[in-house]
Amino acid sequence: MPRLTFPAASLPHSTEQLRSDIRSFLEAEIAEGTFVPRCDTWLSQHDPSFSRKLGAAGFLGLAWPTEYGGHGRTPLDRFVVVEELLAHGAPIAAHWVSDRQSGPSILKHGTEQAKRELVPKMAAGECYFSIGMSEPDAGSDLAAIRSTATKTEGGWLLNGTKVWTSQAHNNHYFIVLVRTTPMSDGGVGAEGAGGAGGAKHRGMSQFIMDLKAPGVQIRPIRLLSGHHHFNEVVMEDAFVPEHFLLGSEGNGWDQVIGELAFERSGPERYLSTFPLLVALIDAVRTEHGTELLRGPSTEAAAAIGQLAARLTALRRLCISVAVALSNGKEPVTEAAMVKDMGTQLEGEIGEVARQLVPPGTNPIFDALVEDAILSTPGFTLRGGTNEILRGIVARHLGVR
Amino acid sequence: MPRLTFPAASLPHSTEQLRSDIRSFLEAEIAEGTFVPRCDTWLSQHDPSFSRKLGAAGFLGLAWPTEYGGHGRTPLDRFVVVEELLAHGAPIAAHWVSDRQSGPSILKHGTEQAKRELVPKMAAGECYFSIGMSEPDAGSDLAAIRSTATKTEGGWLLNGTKVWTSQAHNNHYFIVLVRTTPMSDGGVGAEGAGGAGGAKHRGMSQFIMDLKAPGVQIRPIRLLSGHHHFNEVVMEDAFVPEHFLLGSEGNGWDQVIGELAFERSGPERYLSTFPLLVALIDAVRTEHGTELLRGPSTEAAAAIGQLAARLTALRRLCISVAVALSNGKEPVTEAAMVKDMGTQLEGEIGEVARQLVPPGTNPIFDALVEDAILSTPGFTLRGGTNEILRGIVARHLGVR
Amino acid sequence: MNSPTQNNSYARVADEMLVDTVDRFFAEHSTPERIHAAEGSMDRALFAASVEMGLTSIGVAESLGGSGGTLHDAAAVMYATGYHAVAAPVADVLATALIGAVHGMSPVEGVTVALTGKRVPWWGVVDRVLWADGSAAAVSLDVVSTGVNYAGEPFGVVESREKLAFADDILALTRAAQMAGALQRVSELSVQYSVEREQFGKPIGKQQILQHYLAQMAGDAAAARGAVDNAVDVWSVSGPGSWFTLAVAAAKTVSGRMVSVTNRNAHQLHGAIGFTDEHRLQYWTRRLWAWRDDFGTEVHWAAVLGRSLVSDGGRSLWPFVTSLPPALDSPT
Amino acid sequence: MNSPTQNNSYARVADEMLVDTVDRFFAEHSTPERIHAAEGSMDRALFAASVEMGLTSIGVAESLGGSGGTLHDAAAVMYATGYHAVAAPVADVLATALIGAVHGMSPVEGVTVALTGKRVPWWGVVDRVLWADGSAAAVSLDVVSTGVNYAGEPFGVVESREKLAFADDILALTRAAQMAGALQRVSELSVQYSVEREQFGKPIGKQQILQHYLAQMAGDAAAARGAVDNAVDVWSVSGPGSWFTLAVAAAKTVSGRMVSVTNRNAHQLHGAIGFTDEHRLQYWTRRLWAWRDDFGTEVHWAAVLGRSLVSDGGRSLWPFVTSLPPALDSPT
Repeated sequence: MPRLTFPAASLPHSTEQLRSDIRSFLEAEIAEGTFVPRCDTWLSQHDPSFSRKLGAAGFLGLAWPTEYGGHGRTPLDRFVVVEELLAHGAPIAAHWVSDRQSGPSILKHGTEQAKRELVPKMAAGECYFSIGMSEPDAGSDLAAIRSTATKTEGGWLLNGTKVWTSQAHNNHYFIVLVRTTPMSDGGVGAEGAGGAGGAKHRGMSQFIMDLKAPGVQIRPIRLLSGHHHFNEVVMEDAFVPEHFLLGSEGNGWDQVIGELAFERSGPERYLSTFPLLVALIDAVRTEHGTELLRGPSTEAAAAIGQLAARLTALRRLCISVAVALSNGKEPVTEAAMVKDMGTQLEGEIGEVARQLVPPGTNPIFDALVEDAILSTPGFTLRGGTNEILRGIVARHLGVR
Repeated sequence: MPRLTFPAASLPHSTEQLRSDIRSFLEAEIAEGTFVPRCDTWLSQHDPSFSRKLGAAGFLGLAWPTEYGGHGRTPLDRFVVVEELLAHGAPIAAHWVSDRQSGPSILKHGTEQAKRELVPKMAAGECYFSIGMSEPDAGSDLAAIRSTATKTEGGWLLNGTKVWTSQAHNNHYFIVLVRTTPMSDGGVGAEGAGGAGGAKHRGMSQFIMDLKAPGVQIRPIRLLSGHHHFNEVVMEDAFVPEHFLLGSEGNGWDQVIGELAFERSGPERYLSTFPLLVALIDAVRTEHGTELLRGPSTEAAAAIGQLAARLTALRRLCISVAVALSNGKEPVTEAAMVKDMGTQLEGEIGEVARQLVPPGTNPIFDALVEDAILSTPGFTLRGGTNEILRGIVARHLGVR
Repeated sequence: MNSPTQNNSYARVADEMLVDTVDRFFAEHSTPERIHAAEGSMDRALFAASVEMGLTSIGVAESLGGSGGTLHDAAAVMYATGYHAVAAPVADVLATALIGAVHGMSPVEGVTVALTGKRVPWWGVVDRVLWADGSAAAVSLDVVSTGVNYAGEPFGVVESREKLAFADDILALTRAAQMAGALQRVSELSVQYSVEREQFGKPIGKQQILQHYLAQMAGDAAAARGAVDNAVDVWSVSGPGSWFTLAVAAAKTVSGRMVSVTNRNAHQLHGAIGFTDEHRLQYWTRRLWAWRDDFGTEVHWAAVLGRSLVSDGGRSLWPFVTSLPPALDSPT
Repeated sequence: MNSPTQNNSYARVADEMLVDTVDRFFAEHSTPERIHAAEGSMDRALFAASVEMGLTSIGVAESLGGSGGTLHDAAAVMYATGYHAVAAPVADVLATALIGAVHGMSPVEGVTVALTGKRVPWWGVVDRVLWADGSAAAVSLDVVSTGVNYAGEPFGVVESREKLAFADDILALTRAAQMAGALQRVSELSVQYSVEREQFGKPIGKQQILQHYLAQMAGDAAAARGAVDNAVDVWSVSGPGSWFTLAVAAAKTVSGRMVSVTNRNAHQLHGAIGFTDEHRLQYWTRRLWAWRDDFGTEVHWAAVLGRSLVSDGGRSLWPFVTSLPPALDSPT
């Protein structure tokens, strides 16, 4: 019978000094007032000066080769730094995508020129990337994208519209997935939108596109919270030089799919509201005190305890996936499962918080709660909806 | 846009004296020790002497004509009596089915001889009925039943197996749905099991079968709780006299479907564990006292309060359905919705109870909790699974 | 607004013509564009027109200077402000008029709100405050801070003051009624989107899991409405009092509890587009998040009800449950 | 059972051969028929054979008279008793041996259980009791009452007595491990049934809503296992102590919380047949209901953890979370 497989795994002792270093760094920054811990900072808190500080302190590009400005450490070292950054609610949106996936992608698929030109700046926290995948009307069906690249002298001309491009208005580049062979070629039309075959996936390529290039227009997509993280990016004959083709022409789909397990399994899938849980514990402590008779009720203490307990269980599974990935395995189903459970948990924290500490008790706490609640719908949509994730698990279990 | 429609409705003042009467009756019986309030008594607590007492006191067959031993009152009068019986956890399984549906069914479809012979004894709480619908392998797909009736001198010979027949081992009769025209006739075979048409539903008839008749064998189906309420009933050339054909030959399916809204909308769909909620309140009271500082925590009080609040909301919807039914309407979707929400609520009560009062605190309370938890899986299966009910609602909303 | 029935009369449904009129009025004026434009403040034109129609004093006897009509009429207006996401304090001012009426006071002109604690909704647009001593003076409160709620509606925080009796109950019921309306609307928007939106070649509503979300939303909206109607029935039968308080507790609890699941599933079903400020869904979901917090959360009110039951013992539960809805002379 | 690793050694996984052997052993002997026959008592033959194999003292050093092996081996045995619904106190007696070993005591023969409070599991078949003073005398307790739990396993209620240190923790962890095993099995039984059972002409597993139930069950079982393994890691790294207690609290909380949804969805998916005593599903679901109550409910243990965090303040949360699982010399 097919099962989920989460081999027993822990982080190596070799990460502990690094954890201690980044933790001290963050505590010092908080003490100095560089930032106030917030929720969901990997999407929302874009702070180039903080990213540069991290880069200067050697906390970015950890697993990248030293010859490109990286630190030659392991993906698990990066895991430790990332979870510390998330847990402390640090403003990390600027370098987030470049550090998580664009850097590794360029190192893996990029031309030597692209690597030399970009990666050292990314590791320094000076060069930021966005993701150019989704398109209007394509929704969850990525195979339906319509943007194109056509050859021109010395490079490519890109046309089309990308949506949900986070921080495009603040970042330098995005890696954009487009068609280099039109959709109608090669008999694809015959299979149509409902076709089950992989034909629609052929003929896609990835490019590194300068977001400031002529022909690139960026328009905000504001969220219901009023926040502006996401953008629509319209490309009209926007030029990409030849050396910014990422990987082989036509291989874009496979490159993108390969990134997904990495994208889904990270600690950002259960730590988005962690700073609120920390604040909740302090708020309950302030309200009820800690003495036995005046302490929180059994029910209130249990509400906090169960969240903490589930976090520890999820973290173990998340580490198991991270170790598997770093060993070259592809735990796609397990990554989907962790993301499903993790995003539900991080959404629950906001609900528990407002139930235990009535709104109006503490304005600063209220603001954290509101931010969490307004952000929560995004947790279970971004990076594959939870319905899709459960479908992936069901398929693995053999019922779909 | 299609909506659920629950017109504003209350019970009439005319029911209030009756409520007061049955409540006094029940309180006196509890005081005398006739019964101890239990959960899920309409399925599990078969007590002929109590049913006869109720009959003698005029609380059964309330809405039936006086000429057949009934009391000529309204279905809403019956609603009041039934909810009082359920809320007080009285042992009502003996007469439950006869009072809820067999009596009305016989009065509507039965021969005069059947009415004269059976209904007065049913109203007196002396004659008990079971339901003979489900069959092995038919599951939720009632159209797949295989039992048959064939004509013989003076009546019919029935063959086949019925399952989930509650209290058949204790009751006198069951109303059984069988095929009077074989499944293969009339081109049904062509449509097959997957056919969408109504052909499979044709040729069914209902009979009143004496459960003590020769050729009827009753075997227990024990539940995981160890309880024996359900049975398998095997009929081998079991004879039913002509006058116990219920309704017209071939009309059985329509008759059965007509009963469903009645079966699904009653207060037994949210009150099965009500006696436990009463006990929970007392247990919390005993444990925490009532003084402000020693009283239950906000969270514990809220856990109780939200159950009570939802009960009041559900009761209103349930009354709305009951009033609509008594006005001759067929609120099939609304009845399904109430049953879905009600059965979830009655299942939650057991969980909340064990969370607020730790097991081991009070053995009598523990026994009530255990009974509720072991019974709970049945709540959302019997009378149409909640998945089927939500499908009914979705169809009504136009998405299915 | 000459309803034949009197305030606190024994009517159990709102006037059909009124319901229809209000529905059409808000449908016309409370458009996504105007809701959007009112963020951070209010739709002054819509408020003025509502006052003009008499909506802000429905259920207050004409002898007191109100519009007449029943409490069920008033609740129907509140429900409609939720169903249409009205970006103006129509329900709050109406509630304040009803609170005043309980104490024999006539409605006051303008945006007049009753004090119930530290947080004053609509602070930025409030003209007058209804005081515990019965006076309704122009605003002269010291504001500790101001802000906007989840829905972008302004509020102010003031030093806590003495409240008018039943102000809490009536305002909590008001929010419960608004939530019931909004829950119904979110349910309907979700059904509509599920029918219209196609993915992988078929309407998303064909997915069984989304069908279950939709069924649950529809049921939860109906339950919220039922709990509100129970409380309005009690108010109308016996006036404010401890029975009313517990019925309000049930109403605010039920409505408030439904918000988390309905909002979650509605947003899940709408996908990324419903998470943007350009989609109308959020005019309702954000109001639901705001309203469940106003005038006591669902936890607060559930605890009020729970404490009362624990204090009175298990035997008090069934009489409470069967007191809702109160019996009627003949079924409607 | 000559495992090369020692008790409390720094091993993070159970011996593969042991796991495989135990799995095949229980699969052969813990059959539905024998589970059924043992109701109200125990499967004596299975218990005797388990003792014979040394399963009831795994993780206790050979120098103390145990079977040797690691704590991870011991936890694997506990997990297997849950996965196979073993109708005998193998896990309880093993836990008692481990509790004794913490206090330097050798395992005692027969069914020996440690006192941890009022309720003594397996009362009807207990030979000896491990006392707080370290002695393990034949049973001579005054029994207040006896009964059977959800799973039909006997228990007795005694006057509360002094406990051995860490008995609570080790027994709670034992139940958590058993629950993790049972949750996994319920998940697998549900997948199997969903593939095999047809309704309306296709396997019920084709229904999206049931697919979601199955995905959730699989994930919950994995999370329960993860929380248990975290606690076993801590035990093995640092022995019993306050860190261990909190890790156990997390494990019993996570496992216990999963029971309600897994049992509900498994029964829902199996339909009426799974609700009968003839279907094997209930051998696991009833044990899950029993085990989540034993040695402290998930609410009790969550409150233990929550109180500790509140007492130490919000800053204590992250160090606690990152202490689980403890770091390792090299990743496995």
